[in-house]
Amino acid sequence: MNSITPQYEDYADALEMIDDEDMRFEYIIDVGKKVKDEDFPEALRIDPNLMHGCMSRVWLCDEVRDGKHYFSGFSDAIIVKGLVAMMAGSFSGLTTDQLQELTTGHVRRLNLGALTTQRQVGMMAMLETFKKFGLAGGGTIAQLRSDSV
Amino acid sequence: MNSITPQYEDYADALEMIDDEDMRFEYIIDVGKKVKDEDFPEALRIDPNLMHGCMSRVWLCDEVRDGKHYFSGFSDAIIVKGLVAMMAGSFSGLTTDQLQELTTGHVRRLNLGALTTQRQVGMMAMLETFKKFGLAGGGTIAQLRSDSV
Amino acid sequence: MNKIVPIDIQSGSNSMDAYDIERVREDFPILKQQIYGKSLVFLDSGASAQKPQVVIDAVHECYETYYSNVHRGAHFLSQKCTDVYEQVRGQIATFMNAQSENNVIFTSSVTESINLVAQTWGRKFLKKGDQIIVSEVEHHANIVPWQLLQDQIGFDIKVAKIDDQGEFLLDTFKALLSPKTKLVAITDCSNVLGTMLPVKEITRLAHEVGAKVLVDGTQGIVHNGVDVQDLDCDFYGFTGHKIYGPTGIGILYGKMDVLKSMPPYQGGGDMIDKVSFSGTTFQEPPYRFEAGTPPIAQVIGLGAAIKYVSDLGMENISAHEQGLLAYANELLSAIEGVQIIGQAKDKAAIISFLIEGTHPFDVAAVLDRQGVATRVGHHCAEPLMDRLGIVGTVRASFGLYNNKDDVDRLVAAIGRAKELLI
Amino acid sequence: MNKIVPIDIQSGSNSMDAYDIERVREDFPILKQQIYGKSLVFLDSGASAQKPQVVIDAVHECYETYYSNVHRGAHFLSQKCTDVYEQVRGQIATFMNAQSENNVIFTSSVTESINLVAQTWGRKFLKKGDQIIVSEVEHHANIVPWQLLQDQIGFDIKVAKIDDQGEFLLDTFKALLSPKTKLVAITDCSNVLGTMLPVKEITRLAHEVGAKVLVDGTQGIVHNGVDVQDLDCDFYGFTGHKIYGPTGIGILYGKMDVLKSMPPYQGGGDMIDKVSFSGTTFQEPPYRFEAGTPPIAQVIGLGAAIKYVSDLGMENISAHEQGLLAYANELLSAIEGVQIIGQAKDKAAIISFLIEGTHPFDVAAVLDRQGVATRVGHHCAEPLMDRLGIVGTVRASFGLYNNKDDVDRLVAAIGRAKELLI
Ligand SMILES: Cc1ncc(COP(=O)(O)O)c(C=O)c1O
Ligand SMILES: Cc1ncc(COP(=O)(O)O)c(C=O)c1O
Repeated sequence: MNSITPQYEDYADALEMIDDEDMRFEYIIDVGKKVKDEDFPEALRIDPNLMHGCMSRVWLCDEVRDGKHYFSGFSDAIIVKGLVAMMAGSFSGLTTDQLQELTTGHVRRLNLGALTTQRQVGMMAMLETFKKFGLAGGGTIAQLRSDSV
Repeated sequence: MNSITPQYEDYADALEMIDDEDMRFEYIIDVGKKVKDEDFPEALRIDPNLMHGCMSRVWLCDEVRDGKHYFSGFSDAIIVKGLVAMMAGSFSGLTTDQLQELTTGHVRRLNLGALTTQRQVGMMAMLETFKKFGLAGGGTIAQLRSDSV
Repeated sequence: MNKIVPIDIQSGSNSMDAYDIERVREDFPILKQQIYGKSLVFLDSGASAQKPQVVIDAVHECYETYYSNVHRGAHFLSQKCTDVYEQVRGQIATFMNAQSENNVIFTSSVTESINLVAQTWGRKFLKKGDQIIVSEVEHHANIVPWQLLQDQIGFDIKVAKIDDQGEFLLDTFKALLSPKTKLVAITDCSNVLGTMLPVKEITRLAHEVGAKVLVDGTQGIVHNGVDVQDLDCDFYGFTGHKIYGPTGIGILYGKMDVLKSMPPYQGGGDMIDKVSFSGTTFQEPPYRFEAGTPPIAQVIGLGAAIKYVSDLGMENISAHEQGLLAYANELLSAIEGVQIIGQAKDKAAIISFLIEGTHPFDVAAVLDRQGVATRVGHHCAEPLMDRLGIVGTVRASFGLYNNKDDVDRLVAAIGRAKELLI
Repeated sequence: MNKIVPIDIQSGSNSMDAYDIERVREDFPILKQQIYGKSLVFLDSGASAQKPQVVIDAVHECYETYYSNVHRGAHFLSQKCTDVYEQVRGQIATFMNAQSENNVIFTSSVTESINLVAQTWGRKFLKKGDQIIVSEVEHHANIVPWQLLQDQIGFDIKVAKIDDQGEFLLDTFKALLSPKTKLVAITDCSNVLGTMLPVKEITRLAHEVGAKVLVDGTQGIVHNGVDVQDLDCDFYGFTGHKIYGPTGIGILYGKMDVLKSMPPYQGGGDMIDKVSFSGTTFQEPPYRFEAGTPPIAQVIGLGAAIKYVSDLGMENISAHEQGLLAYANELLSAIEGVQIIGQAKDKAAIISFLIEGTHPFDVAAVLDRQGVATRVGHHCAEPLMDRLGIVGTVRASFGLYNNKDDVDRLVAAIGRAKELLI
């Protein structure tokens, strides 16, 4: 149940090996820095992809191929960009059913204690969004929002 | 400056001799009990004589004879009746000028520590009323109030 | 939660044995105070309760170790303080059995809670020609906000009656209800008489005619707890300082659909979504109703108070207090000249009384000098005084820390008052 | 009181020598906290200040030794608590140089103070067609209450401008004034930029056209004190928790004739003269505006805070902070890529900044991990952010307990942020 995707394992292992909170924090920054502008082109940074209620702006996309969900995301703040990259990478390539099995425990195993609670809450919200994408079979953030009304 | 009226001296001496707060408190009750209904007839217990802002009702009258002010008062609560009697007795027979010379110190010398601050404030308010009666050359509480507007 | 364990009046009280009152008293530092050289008998909890050490310490600890403004903070202390603060919302939701923590709004007092409902729900939904119902036993806090709103709008205020014992008259209440009734604003427990009102039945009846119900739970929740879902009221308010918490904090519970229908109350930081001079949008409940920096340390202190009473158990507290009430009632009834004001069947531990031939202010003053703290006056319920034809009462109100000794001291002090005053 | 002792920037600061900052720091227990294993550098006092031990102890002592509800109490504790509580009103009047303690109203926060004025004075005296003026630097607390009232009444809100340095433009303000102007609601110090506004001159000009003036003194009084009679404003509000006092307490000062002309705000206990269902009358100011049980312990805590800053001396505090501001300004200006937002000539000890090529949230997060607490975001001043064309700033705001070491730590942390983020 822990083994989700190879990417997830990589991140979890890497963070587990670091035993200093400051360095874990810096690891996330590094992940964020590695996300290039072209990985999530300007054309995608539009309101329909914008998540609501974050301190910095966060865009998320879901691409469905062969019934599997591939997430990608971006933010104007590096730390958030790093988190989005880790979350999107970790939970991409899963089917709707697999997504529904994810729990907050899976996020917690990523070992993000270096983050403020508010950020951790943000990660949980992101996980919920992934699951909703799963149930909706893709679409945009804006569509998810209007569905839930 | 301390010697105001014989009545005042009597009260001050009596209270000074009692060195127990509880007994001073009881002394005031005794003074209150000695005030008879007929000392301040029902006909005087009317709105124009009513002081404002007291927890129990207090009526005050000023009779001017030969340029001297003679106060009398009443209350529906015994303790307040005692206080009013002491205040009215202590400061009756004074001229307008003499009244204006009275200070809170004169009230404090009566040694009323057994009373709550609120009651002490009430006594100071009564003193102020006496002084106002002095300046107005008599009248009723209601008239004093409307003058000050 | 509301169930009161029956007690045996004859033998004093069984429940008091189970409830270790002497240990409980140890938790309240102020009870060690001397008043005029006598140990303090505090029978004024109905006005405001004393605080257990855990509440005092919670406030203390907040300021000394992790204090910061809450929400939107990117730094450690701000996060920590926000976490502790917000967790209280859930705790209070659990205590009241609210649907979720989002039904719980922090205010500065129950007075503000009721004014908030008047000026948001009331101002939006009440119109000229509508009627609202309050009762004869209401505290000014549940009368004046409606009168102020009435001045702005012009609806009618109907008054539900009590009988001479202080018992709520359900039938005459029923007769007041009509399709014009838009709101019933009523207390679950009279702060003067102790009468417990049948608010569940009142709510059911009010809902039948389509009226909303606001319950002023200020006294009720302290003595008996509450289950807002069982009660089914639309709003329930209470105040922190009477339930052993700090001053400066109140609670308003509301049903979510009702809260969502309401415009904001005060404007300021935190309650907004986006502010601009061309147009401002607001947050969802509960935040929409919480403008500006909230009473942070007071919320945290209230959390400690709610934990304290929950740990003791509301049923145990009720049972203990009912034992005291029965004991006090028995002893006071036996004193010649003492008239107990309010003799409803179902009462919280509040006894108002008068002594024949004395003024209540004199009585309270003598009691005070015996170290017995009671309240005297109209208790912010002047219409009730008018109804009863009295100027005021002396009120002994019991808290979870009172014991039989306190009752005995009260009885002795009443004896002294009779000696001195009659 | 507003006079700032000039300091010598070159040598650091003369005044800092006179003011024994290390002894002052001892008074604040929280400063001994470690954040992620580093000693705390608290640069978020603009959001809420830390509390000296005397404030914490005053609250503590109240609850432990003499707590009771205030006013109308006939018993010892109630009297004692009322005395201590009411004495604070006079103390605050003296601190602000108000005409008398009756000009001082206790509220729960400055947000409530401003909403109170809007919903009483504003609702009574503003009409459709009238204009009010606020400024571009206002905190949401001095914008949204007016917008909410505007929705009810329909007057116009004009906005006084600043220049790109954050300097208030007095001439353009003058141009906005007209006989239609009924109120100017303006802060004396921007919580984001630190800009001190010429509120005395603004008041004089506003009065010339017959407008009333409300000054949001939340930041100004903390850094420079106030003399409300010299200022001549009609209202002045501030909040307890930013001036080293407890949360849950705010102040509204008003001129007596203006206060007397205002209807009550909230309804409830204490603010009434006489309540009956046939008609209710109200108390005189300040009590008319204080409904329900007030924030008793918070008032008492605020009293201790006001005594604390008074004992230190507002001039000394100002001088100390100005020394720090100059020092920080010098060091930060020298860091490549750091852009200080707000360069007015007359500033309080608040520095907003951005680092080129970074997002402010990232900067604040890195600072936090170095133990340096700052605030990041729009600081409840979104219209100002829009005006400046930025999403937010990192804000370092200084209090009377900060020292040069704190500035050095900030500078080092900014260095680390640049290393990590760029
Ligand atoms: C200038 C200014 N006005 C008003 C406020 C609001 O203060 P409070 O949240 O305590 O009501 C603040 C603080 O956030 C402020 O800085
Ligand atoms: C029944 C009832 N409602 C409302 C209140 C008002 O509470 P507060 O003054 O804390 O707002 C009280 C207490 O005085 C009360 O007993």
